[in-house]
Amino acid sequence: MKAFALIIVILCAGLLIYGTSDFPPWSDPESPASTHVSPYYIEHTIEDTSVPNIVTSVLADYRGFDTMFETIVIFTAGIACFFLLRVTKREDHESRLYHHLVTGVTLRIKEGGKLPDESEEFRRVDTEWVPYSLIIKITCRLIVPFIMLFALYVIAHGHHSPGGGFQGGVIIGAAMILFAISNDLRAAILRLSEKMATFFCSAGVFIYAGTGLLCLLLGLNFLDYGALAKILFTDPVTARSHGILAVEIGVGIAVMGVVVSIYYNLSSAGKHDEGL
Amino acid sequence: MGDLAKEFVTTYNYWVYIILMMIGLYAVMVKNNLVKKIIGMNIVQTAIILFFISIGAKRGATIPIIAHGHNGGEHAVHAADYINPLPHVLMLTAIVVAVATLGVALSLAIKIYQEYGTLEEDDIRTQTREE
Amino acid sequence: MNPGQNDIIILMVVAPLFASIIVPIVGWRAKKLCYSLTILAVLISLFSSLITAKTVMNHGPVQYYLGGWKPPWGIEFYIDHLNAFIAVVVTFISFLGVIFSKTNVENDLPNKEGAFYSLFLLLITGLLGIVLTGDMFNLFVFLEVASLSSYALIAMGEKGAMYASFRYLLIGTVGASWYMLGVGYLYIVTGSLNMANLSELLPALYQSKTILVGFAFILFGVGIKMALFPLHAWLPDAYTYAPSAVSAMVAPLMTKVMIYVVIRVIFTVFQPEFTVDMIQATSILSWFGVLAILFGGIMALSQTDFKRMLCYIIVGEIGYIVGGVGIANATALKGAIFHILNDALMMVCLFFVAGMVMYRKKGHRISDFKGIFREMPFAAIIFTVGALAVIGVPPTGGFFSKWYLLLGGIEAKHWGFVVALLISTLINVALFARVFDKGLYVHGHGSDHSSESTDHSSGTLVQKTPLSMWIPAVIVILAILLAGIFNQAILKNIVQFAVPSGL
Amino acid sequence: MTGMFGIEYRPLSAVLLPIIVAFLILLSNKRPNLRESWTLLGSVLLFLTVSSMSPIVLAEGPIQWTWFNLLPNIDFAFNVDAFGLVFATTSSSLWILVSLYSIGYMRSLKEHAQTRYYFCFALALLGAIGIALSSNLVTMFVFYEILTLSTYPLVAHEESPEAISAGHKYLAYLLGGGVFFLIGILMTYLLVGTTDFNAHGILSPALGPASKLTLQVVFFCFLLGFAKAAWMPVHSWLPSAMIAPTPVSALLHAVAVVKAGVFGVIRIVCYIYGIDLMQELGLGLALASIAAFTIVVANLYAIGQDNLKRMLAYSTINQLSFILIAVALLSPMAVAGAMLHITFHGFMKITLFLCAGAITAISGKKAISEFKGLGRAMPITMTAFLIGAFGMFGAPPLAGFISKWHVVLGAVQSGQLVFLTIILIGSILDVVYFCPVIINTFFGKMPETETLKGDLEEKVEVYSEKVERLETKRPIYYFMIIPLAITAVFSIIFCILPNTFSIYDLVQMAVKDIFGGM
Repeated sequence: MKAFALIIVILCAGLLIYGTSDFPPWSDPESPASTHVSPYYIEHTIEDTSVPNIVTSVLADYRGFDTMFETIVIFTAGIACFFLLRVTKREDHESRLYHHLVTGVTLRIKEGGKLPDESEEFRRVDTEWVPYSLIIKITCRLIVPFIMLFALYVIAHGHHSPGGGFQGGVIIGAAMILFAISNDLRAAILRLSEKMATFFCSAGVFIYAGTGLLCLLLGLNFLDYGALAKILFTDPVTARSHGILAVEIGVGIAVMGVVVSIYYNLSSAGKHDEGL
Repeated sequence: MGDLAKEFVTTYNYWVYIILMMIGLYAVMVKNNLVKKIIGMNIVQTAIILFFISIGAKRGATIPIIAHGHNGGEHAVHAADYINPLPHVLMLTAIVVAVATLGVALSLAIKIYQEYGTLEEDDIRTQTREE
Repeated sequence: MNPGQNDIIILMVVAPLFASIIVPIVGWRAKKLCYSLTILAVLISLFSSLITAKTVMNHGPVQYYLGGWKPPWGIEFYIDHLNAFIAVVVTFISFLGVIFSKTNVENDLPNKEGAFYSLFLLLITGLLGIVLTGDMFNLFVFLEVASLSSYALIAMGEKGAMYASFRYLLIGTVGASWYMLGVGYLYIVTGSLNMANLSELLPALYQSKTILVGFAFILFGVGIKMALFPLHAWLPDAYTYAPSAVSAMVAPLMTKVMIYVVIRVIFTVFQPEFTVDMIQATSILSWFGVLAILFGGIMALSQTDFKRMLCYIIVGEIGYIVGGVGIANATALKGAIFHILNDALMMVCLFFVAGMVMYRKKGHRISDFKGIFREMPFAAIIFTVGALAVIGVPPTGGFFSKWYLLLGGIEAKHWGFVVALLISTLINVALFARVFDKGLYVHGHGSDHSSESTDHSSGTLVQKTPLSMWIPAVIVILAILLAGIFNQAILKNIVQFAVPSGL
Repeated sequence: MTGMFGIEYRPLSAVLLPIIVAFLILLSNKRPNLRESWTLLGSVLLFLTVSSMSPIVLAEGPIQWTWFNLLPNIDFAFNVDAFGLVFATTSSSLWILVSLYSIGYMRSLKEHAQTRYYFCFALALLGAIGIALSSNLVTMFVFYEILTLSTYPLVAHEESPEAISAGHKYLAYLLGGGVFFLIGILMTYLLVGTTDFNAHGILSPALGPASKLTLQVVFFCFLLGFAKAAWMPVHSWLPSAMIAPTPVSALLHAVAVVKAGVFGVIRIVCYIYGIDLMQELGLGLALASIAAFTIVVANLYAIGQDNLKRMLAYSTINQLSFILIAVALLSPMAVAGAMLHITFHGFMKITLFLCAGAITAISGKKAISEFKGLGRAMPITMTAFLIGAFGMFGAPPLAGFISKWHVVLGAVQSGQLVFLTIILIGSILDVVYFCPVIINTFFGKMPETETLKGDLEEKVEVYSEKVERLETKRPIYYFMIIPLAITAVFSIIFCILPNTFSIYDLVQMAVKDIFGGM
């Protein structure tokens, strides 16, 4: 098997290297890739969309349809993880740890044992629980809002600097994950429930696709943000810019929701009780 | 031989990505542990991302964000001044796809672990064969 | 053309897309609604595809600029006779598949209806996107949407499905990566991603090694996805263990759509003078088709599981179509394109039967088919029609596509393909005779021959198979027969024009 | 004639009738009496429909009816010509008798799955009628496959391992042949762009572009395609298929299936290749040689058989090749003889099979050596058997005489004395293998233990354990005897009045079309 794999790998590599021999030299300004389609984007981005960040304008406008489905890909992954992992039937065959807040005693409930009532006195803790370092907990709690704020900046400023919906969304998601790691999964779920996360997934994609549909309803092609000019009372170019912002926000929300949802499912193997 | 050397100099970065990709491919095919396979798969995807990004490179050009933002009408924008943005856009998509695939792959790995109690491929194979 | 006129095209993709977003949320409150919403969305898609096909038939190819950007810069949907036809096939089969899925989901995947239908719709969206798009990279994105959802759907099947799906995921991802790599190779020397634009730029570069390698890797990648022998290893496991509703839909469609991509790449993106004359890719492909036919047939013979047998039949059927594409003359290509329809129909039909038997007998081994002609006469009739179509007995559609394939093979003097087709016909007879025997002959030697009474018990059992299973099955057998009887109407109006003009 | 309603729809109704009957049978599977009434009603109606067409055809020429377009230049169409009517009349008339007989046979043996049996039977008839009436090769192919597939469950009816393996063999040979048939059709289509039957052949224009060899190979593809004609060496499905219930063997292996094969060969020889082209390519000689070989070998096989049905199977093979050899002689008289023999042999052979079935159903015997004294026990049956056997030989005043006489004349006409000799030898051998049966039944003495006296009541004593069953079987017994008596009578009538059912006129007309006047 190994030898066979090696042969295949070497053959592929040989073929690929053979193909490189007719490549234009690296970073050649005259190469077809740099001269055929891309100059149009560079030269027209301002007059078409009034967005100086060409990557953003290509991503969200010229090739906005691609990006919409990119969001769908990530949405699919979120739903797929939920579909694969989520345990909907509770199987109470594992022991659990509970913390009695009043006395500070930690109780171990054996498999199948009676669970304490839902009250303020008991709090569930992870079975492989190690006391959290207070420093980490507090620090993380402090920086999470700032991370999120930065993420909003990244989303909103995608027109002018590197950034955009994906990056911003991931940063918000990462902030939630940081919170979940530094506390525990249940704490995170208390703040952003599973349904909420799923709702964010759908809502984000809905904003994107909905913007597209709105353009369609306003009489232009799907995702042709120029149509938004009619309801934004601006010229089509500015409308494009706003359209891009709208879809970036949608992307951000969707990515955030998906990242959090995938984390919830992966870290607890779908049980949503004990995470990392 | 001279040709080969010249070719190497002009296209060596592509060769690097090819080697990287082959490492990933080899891991996917040969490694026994499913997580290692997933890592191999990711290496393949990353290698392709590198490949596309290097297509975008352009000598003497800068990042594709037009300076002096909205005054673009006054300053003529020359395509030669900015690198090719298209591969970057494509690779944003590819990265997202890679992440999505990774997520699904890991979920599957977890489920497989729950089902078979192992992530070693030959153990799984023996278990399936015994049934 | 005024911009609003073709809006109906985009509905084909957008309807299932929106439904897939809404369904998981709706699933929290009203599980029943998911099913209806899904059907509604696919129905809209189906109508949209039919209207589009009609437009294409009347006015020729249709373009739809997404975001209003003209092709080399923006993404377009380019719909000619070929993809209008395939789109109708996809929406039609999906529609049936969705109706069929009801019982399967309710019984086997409780509390996950929302996610299931969402993924199902995403799969349909992805497949339709692949068919409609005119952009090489956009195709990759759609491919990933379709693949990711199919990985998840397949994994929720029986024991063994997880591992099968995992392998599919690895191999499929490598395949998709190779496709993307090939696109990159084309991009680096042309600078374009649009199919129509590429086909204008490429002829000047036909001598380039890069183009050759790019072409090869696109074919490898798509070959993996469509399970062309010898890259088929993932298919049998994945489709055997998948839930019956999923395999009934993924198995007929995924591979067919990938074959569409091959046809596109070989005959539209590249021109026949490159693929057929210069590098002879098609003649190599046709021999792979021959191997696939023979291999699929032989492997199918050795299976004891019905679904797995069907999977190997699919491998063989892919060989038919690829062989037809490889022969690359108008007749064979007509047959190949028409066979995409027929094969999708007959496979969906047989997987429906597998689903029905699974539902009643909790298994899909050939031995589980014992006595189905008595116990499930209805499923037996559907099985018979499906089997006859696979064997290629007139007046089912299967015969006519085979007719064109054979005719094309003889015209091209490709005797290997002709012989393989004929052998595979015989193998198919043997395959289905086995199942047929199990289903029909339950008495055996020495058992009582006074079983006239068992004839009477069949009536009451029919009701047990739920309506949601047998309605699509009836539609599909009617479709198989109609596709055969009205094959000239289909061929003359649409398939004929789908054949690239260079042949 | 246009005033008469629906002449052009009669071919369609002839084809639709069996389908309707088949579904009525399926629907009434819980009520045996109703089910069998459908069968009988359908068969009678079918016969009336078919025979009503012959005066029209004789008076005005073929009735054409196109349904829809199948492929470019190929329609799903029927063309009722004289030759097709010969075959259609034969099969539809015999369906009535065999249906009657089936009721008796199946009920007396209390066979299982009778609904399936009658259903498949109706479908098989659909195949046979369709083959007879179809106007081109593709339409014919459709019905050819229907015939093959619908008879498969009939062959394997017993569901024992042997029966199923016989069924598999049957399928393998016939569908394997079907594949070659398909190649033949494809090649024909490629060469001349049409597959419509034409009394002068359609392939002759292809002689220029295609080499002689191609056309010869295509002919052998067709020949292999008609494995139903059971020429050697593709005959071996036929003896194995004899495991089927006797009515099945009777109709399918004396009439529908094998005659469809022979019918197909004649269609190919006369209507696709045409007499002139056959002569030019030397294919007549080749076909005749194959047939001659088959006649000799099949006769030798038949002599060695002890199982009556197997012997009849070899006799069928022999007679089929007799028809083939007659066609291969390519002379008007011989072709006329071949066409006549399709009908006449059908009636005679079915008599023999029905007798064999009656013997088995009533006495439980299958081997010829056990038949001693049966002649006195079952006089009607054995007399009918005698008639059939002599008809095979071609003795006057039996139907076989007429057809054999034509063929012999034809052989003389075309000067093929070698084949004439073989035909004669074959006929003589026919007597040889029937001798043991005749001697055993009429001159042999029944073994001491069994004293059948020819009366049904006394038979009851012998099979005392079956008393009750036989009591109820009495009317059923007549269901079996009457059909075989009728066919035996017809075997005689056909000699005296060859134009019964206008068969002779139809044959004359067909031959006139092919040869352009005798």
